[in-house]
Amino acid sequence: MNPEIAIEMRDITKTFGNVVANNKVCLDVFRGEILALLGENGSGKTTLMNMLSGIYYPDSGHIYIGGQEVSIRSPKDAIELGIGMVHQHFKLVDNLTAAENIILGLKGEGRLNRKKVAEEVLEISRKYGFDLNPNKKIYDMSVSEKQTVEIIKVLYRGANILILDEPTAVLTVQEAEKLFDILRAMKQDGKAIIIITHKMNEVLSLSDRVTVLRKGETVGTVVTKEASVTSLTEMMVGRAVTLNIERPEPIDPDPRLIVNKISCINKDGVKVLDDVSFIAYSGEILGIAGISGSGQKELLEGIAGLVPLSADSSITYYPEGPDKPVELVGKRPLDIRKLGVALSFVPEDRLGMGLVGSMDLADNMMLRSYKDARFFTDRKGPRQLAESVVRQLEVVTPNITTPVSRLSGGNVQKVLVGREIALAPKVLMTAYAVRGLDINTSYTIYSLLNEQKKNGVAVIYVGEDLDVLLQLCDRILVLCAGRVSGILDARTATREEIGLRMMGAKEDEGHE
Amino acid sequence: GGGKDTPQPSPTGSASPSPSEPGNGIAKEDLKIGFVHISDPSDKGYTFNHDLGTWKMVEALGLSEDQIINKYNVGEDEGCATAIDELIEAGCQIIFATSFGHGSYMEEAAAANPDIEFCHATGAGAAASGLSNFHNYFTAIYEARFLGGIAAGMKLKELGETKLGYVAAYPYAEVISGYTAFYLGAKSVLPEVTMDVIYTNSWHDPVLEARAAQTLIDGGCKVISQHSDSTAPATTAASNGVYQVGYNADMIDAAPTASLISARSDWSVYLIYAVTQVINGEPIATDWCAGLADGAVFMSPLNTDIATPGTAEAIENAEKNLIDGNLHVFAGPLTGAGVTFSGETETINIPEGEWFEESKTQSAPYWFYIIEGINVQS
Amino acid sequence: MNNTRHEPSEPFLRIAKRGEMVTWKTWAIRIAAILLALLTGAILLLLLGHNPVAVYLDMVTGSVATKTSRVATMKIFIPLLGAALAIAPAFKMRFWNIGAEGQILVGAIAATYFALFQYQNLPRPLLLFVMFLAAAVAGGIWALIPAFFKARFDTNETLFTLMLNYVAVGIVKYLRMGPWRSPASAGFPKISMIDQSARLPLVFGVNIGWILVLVLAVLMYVYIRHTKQGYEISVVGESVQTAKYAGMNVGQIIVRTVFFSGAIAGIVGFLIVSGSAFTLSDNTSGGYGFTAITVAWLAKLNPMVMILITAFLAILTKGANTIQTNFKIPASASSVLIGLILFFMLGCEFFINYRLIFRKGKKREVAHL
Amino acid sequence: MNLLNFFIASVLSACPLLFGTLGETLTERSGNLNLGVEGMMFMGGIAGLAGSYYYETLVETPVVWVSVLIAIVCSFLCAGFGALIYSVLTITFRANQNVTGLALTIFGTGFGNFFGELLSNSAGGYAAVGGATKEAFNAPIFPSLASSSVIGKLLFSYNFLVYIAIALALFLTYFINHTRKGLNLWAVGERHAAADAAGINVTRYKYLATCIGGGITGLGGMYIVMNSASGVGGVWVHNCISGYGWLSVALVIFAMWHPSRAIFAAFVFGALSVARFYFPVSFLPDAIYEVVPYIATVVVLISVSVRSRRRLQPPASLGLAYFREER
Ligand SMILES: Nc1ncnc2c1ncn2[C@@H]1O[C@H](COP(=O)(O)OP(=O)(O)OP(=O)(O)O)[C@@H](O)[C@H]1O
Ligand SMILES: Nc1ncnc2c1ncn2[C@@H]1O[C@H](COP(=O)(O)OP(=O)(O)OP(=O)(O)O)[C@@H](O)[C@H]1O
Ligand SMILES: [Mg+2]
Ligand SMILES: [Mg+2]
Repeated sequence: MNPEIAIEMRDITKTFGNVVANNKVCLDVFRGEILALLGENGSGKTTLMNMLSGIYYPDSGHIYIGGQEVSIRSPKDAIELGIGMVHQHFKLVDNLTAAENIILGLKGEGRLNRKKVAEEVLEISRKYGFDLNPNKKIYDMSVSEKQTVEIIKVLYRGANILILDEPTAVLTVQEAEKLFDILRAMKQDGKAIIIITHKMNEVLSLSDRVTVLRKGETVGTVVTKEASVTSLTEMMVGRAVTLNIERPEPIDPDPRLIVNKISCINKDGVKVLDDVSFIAYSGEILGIAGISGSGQKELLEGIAGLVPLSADSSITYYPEGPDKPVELVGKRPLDIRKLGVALSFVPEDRLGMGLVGSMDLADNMMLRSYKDARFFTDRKGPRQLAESVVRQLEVVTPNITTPVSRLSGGNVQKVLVGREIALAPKVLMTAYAVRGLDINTSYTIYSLLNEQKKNGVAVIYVGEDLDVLLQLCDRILVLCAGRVSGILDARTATREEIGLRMMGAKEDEGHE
Repeated sequence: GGGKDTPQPSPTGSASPSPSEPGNGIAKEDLKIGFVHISDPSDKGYTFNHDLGTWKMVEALGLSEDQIINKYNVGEDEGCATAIDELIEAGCQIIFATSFGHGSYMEEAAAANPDIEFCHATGAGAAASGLSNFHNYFTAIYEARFLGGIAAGMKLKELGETKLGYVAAYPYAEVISGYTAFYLGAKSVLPEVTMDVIYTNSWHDPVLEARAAQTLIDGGCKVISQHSDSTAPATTAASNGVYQVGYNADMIDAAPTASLISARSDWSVYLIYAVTQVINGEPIATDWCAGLADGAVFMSPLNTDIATPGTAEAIENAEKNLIDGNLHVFAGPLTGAGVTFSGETETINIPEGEWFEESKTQSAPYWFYIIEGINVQS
Repeated sequence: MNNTRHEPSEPFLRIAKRGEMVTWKTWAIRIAAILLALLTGAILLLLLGHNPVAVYLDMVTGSVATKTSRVATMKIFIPLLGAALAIAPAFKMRFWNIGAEGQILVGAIAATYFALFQYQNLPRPLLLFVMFLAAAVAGGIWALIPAFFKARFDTNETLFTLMLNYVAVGIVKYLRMGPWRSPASAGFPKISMIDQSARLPLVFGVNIGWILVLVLAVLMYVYIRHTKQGYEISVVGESVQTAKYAGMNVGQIIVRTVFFSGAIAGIVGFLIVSGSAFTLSDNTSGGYGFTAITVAWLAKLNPMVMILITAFLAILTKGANTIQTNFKIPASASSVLIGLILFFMLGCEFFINYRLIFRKGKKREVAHL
Repeated sequence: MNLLNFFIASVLSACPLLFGTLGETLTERSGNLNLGVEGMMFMGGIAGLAGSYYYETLVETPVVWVSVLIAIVCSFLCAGFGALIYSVLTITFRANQNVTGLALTIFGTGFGNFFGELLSNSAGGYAAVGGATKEAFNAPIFPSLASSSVIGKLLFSYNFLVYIAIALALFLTYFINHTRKGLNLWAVGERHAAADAAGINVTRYKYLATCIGGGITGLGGMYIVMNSASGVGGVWVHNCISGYGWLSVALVIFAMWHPSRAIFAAFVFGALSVARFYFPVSFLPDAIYEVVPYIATVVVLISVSVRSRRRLQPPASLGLAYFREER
């Protein structure tokens, strides 16, 4: 037995009904190492990790921790074995504070000394360089704060095997960097870390080795130093793929949407959009960059009529050409959509909005089209659409009558994005369209967006990855704390410049 | 005597003008008798008591048990029509229904099945219906309540108190007649007695009955009685150290330190009468009511451990006088007022030496006046 | 210590989700569950000193063998199915309407009003139609009260509707003891029987309500499955967020659906008054509003399955009633029996959706070594 | 005097509701919505009576406190058994909670009445517990304090169960808010998956909370059977529980899932339910007076939701079944 080995998984098989999620999967992790787990959406990564953390129980196979065969029957067993997992969908109790969540389920004196617990939590978060208010309720927290709580929860339990399932999917670049520093420190501590991510740059910069899954089976493990984006992608997909984003020149760009001085105050009375103005042209992709929570969501929702805008705002929309303007502010969301303004918003909580988890793919497709029916619904159209989305985006699902909630995180996303793009709109707004998508699918989405662009659609693309924004978009609008801090030509702009504007370190006086 | 000037069927039930055709009787062995009960004997109250009468009748007439078909737990709703239909289908020649609310369904069945006799307890619709096979029956339970009142009055006197309490179901004649009789019984031995009455608006709601009883006791009532089905008033009395007079069942088991005596009906008297009439092919009275004289009402054993000495004798004496006609329950002087069915207030003033004839014009009671000394809440 | 705990011992018993089960198997399991329940009931009956076979046979014959019993069973079937159908759209929307009892009563009050006081003024078909309409509107409006607050303030509807049941009973009591007390009842607080002309006509010996509820079941099936509004109901039920995102007017959908639900409950009230009870009383709703919840859930809100389950429960209820008479089994014992059967029916769904995996013998030996 | 009596009567009739509410609060805190309270109260009621009754008939010289203790234990266990059936069906078998609760109500009501009748029949009339036992369930436990002054009467005129109920409410408040196990329970009710991932044995917590909660509601049933001021006084009466279980379910929401608020909620309901006896209003028909508590609940419900606050929400996973492998 190798004394350094932390985890060995041998021939692990797990099925859900007729779906074989893992088929004789093998995986090893050593102490003091970061292993990246890579695979297309639905390839079984989360499933495999869930078996380590006691959420699922394998149908067959063996798991060895520190060289000893174990049976992990529940998360409790996993915790006792020193395994901690930060799940893709956080497992936190909204109504409790950070500290309460962290000590949940732990032994200790029967009486709960909240003050003492908070201090302990504070101490451990300082030790690892986190910034956390232990008395803050989860429902008041941002995504990254929640993730911090999850990580501290794991550390507090003294885990020496740490599993993170797509931890950076919803983090800003800066937040992700901070996280990686912490992970590297933990690695130095001798902990074994498994990280699932779809972002190749992260895989390459962070991990020591990479294990690749495809369709529920192990393809192999490689040392990161010897791997490249192309080689890994090829392993994942099983064939050579080209990873190029094309950027055709816009054809006959006309102003489609003139956004003039829109402002928005949210429920808590905070001004989340402040005097935002810009023009979106047909046949063009307008990128929107910004630290998450800078007003992207409100901007898109404001245009879509989902949140109220201040009275002096105006959004002029030219569906047919310059002579037929329509004012969108004050219109109902439905009317706006009927005019051809489509919003595809991939929320942080994928199933919370946009899709109905317990409904099948076809019925979810209907969410957009059902209004066109007079009284009886037509299921034929949605069914065809579902089929085509499944085909085009390679959604991993047994069939189109499977409830969406059963799909893997990335596949849920594909269903959503696929449906929105299929609306053939005049303005297509997408937010975080590739969040949680594997690299192959991400590129499919990019080319779908380009296709829309070619058809003369004005595309508004809110993204997180600056490199993608720079490669895909024609212009990039940078938001900072609800204000426009610049609108740049994507062909000439640099990462650095965008970064500075995002942080508010640089700002144009007047724009356009 | 007092009373109203209306055709007077004899209280013991000799037939009124045009009851069912005196046809051929039915052989005893061929007889099938149906019962529609509002609950089942486990209520240990009204249905229990009526059921006792059934079995007493079976024994008295030498019938066999399987000639009786009981429909238990039949509500005052469409279930009643079903139950009656099923009894008809099963071949019953005579059907009894025990609850007031069964009456309207029974009346409709009677109209549709002229060959079958229908007898309805507590109801008052038979005469008005004009149907010869639809009958009402009830007992002169007010006589027994009067006797119960004597036990209560003597107890109060012994305690040096003057206030009675009464848990009553609904504000209508059957109930009002009952508590007035009870009050008058007490008054006959304790002239200065007064009585508080609280309605529960339900025949059977133990907790409500207990609360009503508790309220009465809190209000200073030292002896209470009830026209409601459960023993809750009795046990409430017991835990407050006051006394109680029961109804429908001997409640001494439930509250040995409080329950003095109970007023009860013996329904077998009527059942034997009615079934015998059918056997003989004789008509059944449209309205039937009988009391102490015929044994249709009686007192349960006196709780001698707690009753005031002399109570047994006083009751026995009064009973004799009631039977002999020397004593009348609703005897003057009495003044009071009641609200008629049509909503007008009607007063009554019975002078000394006269009396009101209860249950004479119809089997169900019709005394609905609240007399002086009785204090109805709300 | 810790080591022994983590010996590679598979849990003795664990549960895993099944794939789709073929239909005949699911029904086999359900039937097996009912048989098991009857078996358990049989033990109870044996303890009571009865022959279970005889009792069960009597339950069946007592509910379907004769015309009267069939009619009686139908009298249970009609309102029960109606109430289950009433509940369906609301439940589909996750609006926990446990106030069907109250809505039935209020519908019954409205229908009774016309039956008692307007029957002379209207020709029979019109009278019946007015009663029907009034009941539907009244039931709907009664349900609107909690719906409005739900839509506006997200007020908890479970409790709200439950409370309104008591209020509806209070209103009936008030009418019964006060303004509507029958002049013919010698002062007894009871409402008169309604006029013949206000009663539903019979078809095959049963009031026409049975046709109405069956048609309603089909309509409801189509409504929930194949209409725009049905789809909206499902989405709102699953996720209000998503519904808003899809541009649905959630408040309006809630109000509309609950009104609809209440209106059907109100119609049930009309069917009871005009079809079988012929009068109004505190228990006109007869617990159907509650039992219907059981029906609706066991049927997974599928109106076609509801017909089956309602029929089963109606037979069971009527049968229980019959054995009370024939075997002197008290009503309480019948409730115990019905409770048991429900327990088994509820439990069996588990075996349709999940499978149990016992630890394999071989593994176990390994664990012992 | 009237006011004082009214207050006392209110407390006495609030007590069974308090037990019911506390038991159901504990249950719902674990995410289980058990609508079978009515049934469990019936089960607790009959078992308590039967336990006491048999003890007193079988033992030659029954000791009062033993009889009382047996009543408590039996009612707790029997109602807890009802809750166990519910737990097996909803927790292990993942059956729908609403329907299972309704079925439990049907079953428990039948169970109580059925065994009540058997018991009465075997007793040849009424199966009543002895006078001393009745006394124990009714008499103030601090008679000297109770008779001293108005305040004394206000505070000390109650039987021991009233104090137990209040102590239980305070204890549960402490348990939920200030202990680790309470926090864990809270988490289970809020989000099964989160609690599970934190290493809490969700199944065990749900079983325990539901069964103990059921047991506590059973004590409410026993109170109704044993007490006489707001119950039936130590004897089985057909259908005696009627409605109390449902009211308790309602009160849980009224109390917003907080045991300490339950004291107040139960008291208000108790007061409203006896008010018509102590303060008759001549122009208000009884039937309408009787519905005042229900209307009051509705009003409270609306006002609470209008100023909707985060802490006043039901446990977030109330009514949901949990299967770890389910997505
Ligand atoms: N609880 C479950 N029930 C049914 N099917 C499941 C369940 N969990 C996973 N699956 C199926 O197993 C397969 C693998 O899913 P898994 O979540 O492991 O994918 P993944 O590799 O994590 O994908 P992603 O990158 O999209 O998160 C998918 O087809 C999914 O639908
Ligand atoms: N003590 C009684 N005196 C006279 N009639 C009675 C008595 N008890 C019951 N009845 C008859 O039975 C009917 C009501 O009986 P019961 O108390 O069983 O039903 P309920 O209280 O109306 O029913 P529920 O408890 O289901 O509401 C009355 O209409 C009445 O005619
Ligand atoms: Mg995943
Ligand atoms: Mg998430």
